[in-house]
Amino acid sequence: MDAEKLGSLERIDRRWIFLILALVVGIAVIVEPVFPDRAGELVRPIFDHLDALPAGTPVLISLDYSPSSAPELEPMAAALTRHAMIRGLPICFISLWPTGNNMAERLESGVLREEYPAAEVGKDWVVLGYQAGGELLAHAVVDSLGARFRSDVRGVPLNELPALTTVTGLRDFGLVISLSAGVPGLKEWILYVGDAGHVPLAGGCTGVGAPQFFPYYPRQILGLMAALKGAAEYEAALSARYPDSVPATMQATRGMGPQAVAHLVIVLFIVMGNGALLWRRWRSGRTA
Amino acid sequence: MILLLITTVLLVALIVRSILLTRRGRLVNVRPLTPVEEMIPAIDSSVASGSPVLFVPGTRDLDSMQTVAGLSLLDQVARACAERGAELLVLVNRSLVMDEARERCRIAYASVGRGDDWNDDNVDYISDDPLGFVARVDGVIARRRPGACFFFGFFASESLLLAEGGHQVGAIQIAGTASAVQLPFFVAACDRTLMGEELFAAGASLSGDAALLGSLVGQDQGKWLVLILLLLGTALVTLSALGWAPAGEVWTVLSGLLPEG
Amino acid sequence: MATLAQREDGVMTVLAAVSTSVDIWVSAVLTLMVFSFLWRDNSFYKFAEHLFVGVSAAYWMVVGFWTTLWPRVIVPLFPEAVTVVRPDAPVGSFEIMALVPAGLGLLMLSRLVPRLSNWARWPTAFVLGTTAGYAVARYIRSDILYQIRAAIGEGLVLHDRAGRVDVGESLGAVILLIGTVCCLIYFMNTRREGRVTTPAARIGLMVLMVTFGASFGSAVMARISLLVARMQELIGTWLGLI
Amino acid sequence: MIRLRPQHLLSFVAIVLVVASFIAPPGGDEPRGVASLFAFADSQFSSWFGVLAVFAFILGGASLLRTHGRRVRRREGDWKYSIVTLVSFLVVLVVGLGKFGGPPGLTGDPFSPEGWLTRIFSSVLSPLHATLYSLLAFYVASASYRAFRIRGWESSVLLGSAMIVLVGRIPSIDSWTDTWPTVFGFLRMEAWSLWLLKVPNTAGQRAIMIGVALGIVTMAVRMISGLEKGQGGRK
Repeated sequence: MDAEKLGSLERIDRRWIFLILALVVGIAVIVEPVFPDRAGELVRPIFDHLDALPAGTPVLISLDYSPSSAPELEPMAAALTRHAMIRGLPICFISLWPTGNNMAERLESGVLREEYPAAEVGKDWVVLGYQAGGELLAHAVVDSLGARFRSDVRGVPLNELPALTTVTGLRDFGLVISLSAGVPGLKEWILYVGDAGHVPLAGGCTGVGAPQFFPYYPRQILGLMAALKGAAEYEAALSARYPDSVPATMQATRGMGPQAVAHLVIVLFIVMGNGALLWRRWRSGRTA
Repeated sequence: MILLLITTVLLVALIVRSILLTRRGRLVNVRPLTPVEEMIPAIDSSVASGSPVLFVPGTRDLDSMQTVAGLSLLDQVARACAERGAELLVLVNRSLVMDEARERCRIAYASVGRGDDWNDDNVDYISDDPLGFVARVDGVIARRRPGACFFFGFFASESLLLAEGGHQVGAIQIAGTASAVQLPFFVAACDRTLMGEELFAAGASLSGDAALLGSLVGQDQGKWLVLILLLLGTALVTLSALGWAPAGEVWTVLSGLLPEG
Repeated sequence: MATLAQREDGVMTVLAAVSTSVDIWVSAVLTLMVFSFLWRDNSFYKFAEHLFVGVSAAYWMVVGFWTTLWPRVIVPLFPEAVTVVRPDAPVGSFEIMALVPAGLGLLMLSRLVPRLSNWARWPTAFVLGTTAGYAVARYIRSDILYQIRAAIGEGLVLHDRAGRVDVGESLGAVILLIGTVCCLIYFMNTRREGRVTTPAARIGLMVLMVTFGASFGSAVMARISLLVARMQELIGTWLGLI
Repeated sequence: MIRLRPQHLLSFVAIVLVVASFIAPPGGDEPRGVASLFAFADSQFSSWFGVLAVFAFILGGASLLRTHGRRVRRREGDWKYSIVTLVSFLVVLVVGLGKFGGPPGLTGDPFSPEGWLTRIFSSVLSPLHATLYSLLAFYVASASYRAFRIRGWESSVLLGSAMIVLVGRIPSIDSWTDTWPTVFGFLRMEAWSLWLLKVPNTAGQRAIMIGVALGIVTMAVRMISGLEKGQGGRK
């Protein structure tokens, strides 16, 4: 190819980028390609921790998000729920966000009742739901769940819930996980529960929120699921370990298809621009 | 609380002291800010090509210090535009900011004796909705083709939407924001970017006013204080972790004074 | 003939999947109008833009009226007004303090009368005063002192869970501290050339560039998610192709 | 006798609030005497700002109507589109203030699910929001193509760190680098991407935050002392 043509790759009309990106994402949305993944350094510890808990140990999941951030965080909640059900770990859902009850309902109808018809509310999972107070709530329940929660969302008192018979405070849970879309969220759990209460803690967060949580790994949180990719990695670990007990391709893995091709397109354009730049430099170096 | 009080008093005292010293004639040597230095040439080139200058003072209301910093840069930009006869378009998304921006432009134009050239309609209120606002600004950029775009103040995801709009028409773009999340987008898409605290220093730097520049010296002294506190604290904690008990005791006292969370 | 019938049948099945809801059509058409701006400015985009401005400006004004002006000014000053919205609500008492913001607001409106417009400087002076006043202690507390505390953390020698010195993490802590200090030095307003400060500022700028690159790269995923959601809406909900 | 100027009000209000943050801190004891006055200022001033901003809507609305009204009257360029703005603005204003479509009369929630305002929000405003946001996906692509170049060392560093994080987010590639022989273990995408976000990124963000706070305090001092020249001619 002659130099001039290659040089034009350095400054292509950005509308070509737009067009190619739109086409590629559009096609990926229809075709839903699946890219195999594996649990990485940040996600693996959460999976392994949950996988090693003795059956019957309750885990606490705090659904600190709302419908607008659900596309990124709900797949994490679903994957954790499936894992806990397979392992026979009772789950306790709470939330620092007013929208949390609604998010728990979506999990109950979408995952729990759908895929695990034998599981019973109260015994295999409980929804304590939202309580006002934000970080103060997290702080208050470290020693005693009963300090702020009297009953679950259906009104059943805590001492009548079989799932929580072994639980007084947060230290009695095998793991506490905050799926966090903002404030209050994972940061508050780290400061008030993980650091101050010495409770094993893990988290999930959105792509935009992720950079602020990396410093806490691995000393203050044992793992972190960041954005859709984190959820997809957890799903990958789950289907590798229990291929027969979970759906073949889950939510996040499906959503990663368009993501992966879009990232690839962006990376290729950057490489192309730099390649053309280097080529031009090399050529002008030779002629000079 | 005590440490907060001490820090506040100390910082304010340092800044005021520097302002007073500079007023009495102490010379200050302030680092030149490249984005600020390129603002006037950008206005000149707009004048040469007969295109307007666009200014956006962020997308927050007057309760954000970043908006105030953006407006203090508007003072200077408006003066420069008035002197050179450039057409200045200010697009805002808050009514209070609109009022304040008009007032400032009026004063700036009057201060260079061009008060009659100013028309309040050049400051246009669009919509409180940041995205509705951006939709209009991008439209205005595409149609009016400004030669220079200035984005100074708080921006959320609007940053890249604005900067790419301006790039499309080939405007010289100079931006500034203190919001750390949005800086990467401005740095990538604009010609020059005031990063973080530079936004607050830019107005002083552009005005060249001795007292204002003096305040920047005080700010630096405050920063040295921060650095000392940071290094001292780290040293104490590290020594105590290595088993030197006295360091631990000093740190316990000191950390008790620092606010939690 | 059969082929034609088959084809018609095919067209019908495709059409049957397309949404019939007016709201979904409005939303899909507006989406396409905005996307058309990526090609270039055109009359479809102009329409969407002007609609967006009109609707959103009015929407936020309505929100401001019902959530702020009504409960904080109108009801405290005219207690009976509460029954307009909630007929069964108890009527409260007149609150004299609500006169202050109302008065400031009216001064603001003096801008509409050219002769009185200088009065509007008072409410803006009040606003700028609150902005400056709140900022001082708030930023010193949460952004200076708290960040110093977070930066000190657990010092430079870090141990892993088993209590051994974690070399990798400790090295990271040292680099983190050096990076923070260098960035702070880079931003110094009165930078003198020096054996320490000049290279420190250079390192600081490099750390900043790494920061920006990494956050840019990390934000791409969130931005693509938004596009995917839009595409799903168009292709799935509207055209029914998924 | 000093003539009172708006600058005096600015300084007075600001100083009251600074003092209030020390003698009536949030979450402290119930303040008494003079302290309660400061506590009152601290809690009320920001809500007064909210009220003022709503009053200012009248100025903004008037400006909007005037700008577009003039364009229509004078048949300036694109005047037909100004009709769209004017009509939609007035319609939404009337629908919203009159609480059309919801409970009878002016009673009930202005944002009730059956109200027209809610419908306008969900079928007009929210798709426009979402679409404008999604333009960002295209713009990150074009901006990164343009900016991430091996030009100076600054932009090369920017390019390098962005590429590592970007490639680290592509599922199959990052897991492929895991399988590389141990000699190349240091090249693992994930480890690099994690380290970049954890160490230099935190350092940069932290320094920016501390610096910005110092800049803000300095600016506040300049405002209070009346050194900031503009401030609406309050000198």
